[in-house]
Amino acid sequence: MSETAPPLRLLYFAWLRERVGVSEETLALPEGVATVGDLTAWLRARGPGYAAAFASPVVRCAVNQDFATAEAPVAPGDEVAFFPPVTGG
Amino acid sequence: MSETAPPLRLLYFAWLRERVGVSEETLALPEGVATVGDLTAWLRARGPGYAAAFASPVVRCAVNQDFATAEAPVAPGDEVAFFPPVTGG
Amino acid sequence: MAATVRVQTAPFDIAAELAALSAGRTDIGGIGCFVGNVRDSAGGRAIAAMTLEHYPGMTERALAAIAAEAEQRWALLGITLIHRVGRLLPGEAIVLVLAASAHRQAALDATAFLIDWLKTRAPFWKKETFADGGEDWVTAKDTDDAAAARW
Amino acid sequence: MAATVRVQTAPFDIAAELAALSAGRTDIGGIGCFVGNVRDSAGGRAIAAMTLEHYPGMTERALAAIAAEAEQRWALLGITLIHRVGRLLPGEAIVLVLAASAHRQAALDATAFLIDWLKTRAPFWKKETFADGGEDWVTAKDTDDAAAARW
Repeated sequence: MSETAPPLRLLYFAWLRERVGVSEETLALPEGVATVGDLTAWLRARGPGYAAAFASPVVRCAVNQDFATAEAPVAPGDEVAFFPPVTGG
Repeated sequence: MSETAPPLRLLYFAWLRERVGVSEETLALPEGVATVGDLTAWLRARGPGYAAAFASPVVRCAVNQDFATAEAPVAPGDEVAFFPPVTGG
Repeated sequence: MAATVRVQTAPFDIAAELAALSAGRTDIGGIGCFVGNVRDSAGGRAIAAMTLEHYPGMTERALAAIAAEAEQRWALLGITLIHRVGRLLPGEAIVLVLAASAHRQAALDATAFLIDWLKTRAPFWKKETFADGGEDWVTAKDTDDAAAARW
Repeated sequence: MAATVRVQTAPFDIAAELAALSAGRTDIGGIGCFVGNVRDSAGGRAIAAMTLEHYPGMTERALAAIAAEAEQRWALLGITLIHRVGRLLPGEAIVLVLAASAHRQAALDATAFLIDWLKTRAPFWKKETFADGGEDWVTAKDTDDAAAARW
């Protein structure tokens, strides 16, 4: 991974935002993270707020504003959002 | 049938009204008429406009503002309406 | 639950009817609505106007009976049925159905039920005046009977 | 067909949206409509307010995708999807769905489809503030998933 690669943009919504403590952050794609599942595991180990947020099995994800599964690839420059199941309407 | 019995009130709608030529008329319940089917047969023999109106197999009827079949009874004082299948909405 | 049932020649005001249905209420979760309009053609023939005739007295009874049937079938918090009569032009609204409920599925199902039954059980008749000067009574559709029979 | 898709904090004007959808058109036979309101209680607990959060950017994309899917499935002449965000009180309208078609069945089916998919595929989240001061995020319902999966 080049050091000039664009960062990831991470977004958190609803109770994930409240548990993580921020609505948005940017970071370089961590070593060894290639998928949404990898990223989730990496974030979970980052601190108690993240651990609490990602402890729930219902956490949903979108990569570049499309719903994505744990297997979806994550690359530098991506916008990755985590949130609970949606409850609009 | 007593001569002081109240008359039938007959109503015609849509193309039945146009064929019969009137929208409404009153008449004494004819001899031998006990049902909607009897009344229809009696009216059909009343003139060419009536014959044309009641020639159609789709003619519908309401007695006292409730949908009624050919077997429904007709009595002095009833309001009997004839019309095509409804097409509102 | 009070149903509002009306036959009128004047246009209806949908916003006013929605407001009347939900005024002061905080128990309504969803309102289903259907507006029927006069179309500009029928069977490929251009339409200049539509004239609606009805059976005064029986119409109101029939609409009230249809509303009562919907109340039996769904947990509703309000129903509005308004049907216009007289001469209408293409683009004008003919009929308005509103059904309010705590839950959306009941509101949507009741709305579909009300318009399906209204089309087959209320004494209205439409006459089309064509752009070429001809006119004819609209014939009842088998598809309307089938739609009403679903419920 | 152009779909109107909007996320806003302000109330919407249903009459204006209906007028915009059908302005100058004489080919529309029916317009299906659904209005979702904030209810005053949830699970027997009184609600003081509802706060809606969304994912700006993705929301508009998701609503446009849902509208496009409806256009694929039915012959529609217009779609309007408006969803409010921010703090709303019981009795206030949250969401408006309009679907216009030449025929009523398409309009009604598309309306039900649009609200079902909107509830499960658009990134909105509701937080309830209870009259007793507590607050909690609304949990997604299995019945909403089942309703969306029908289509």
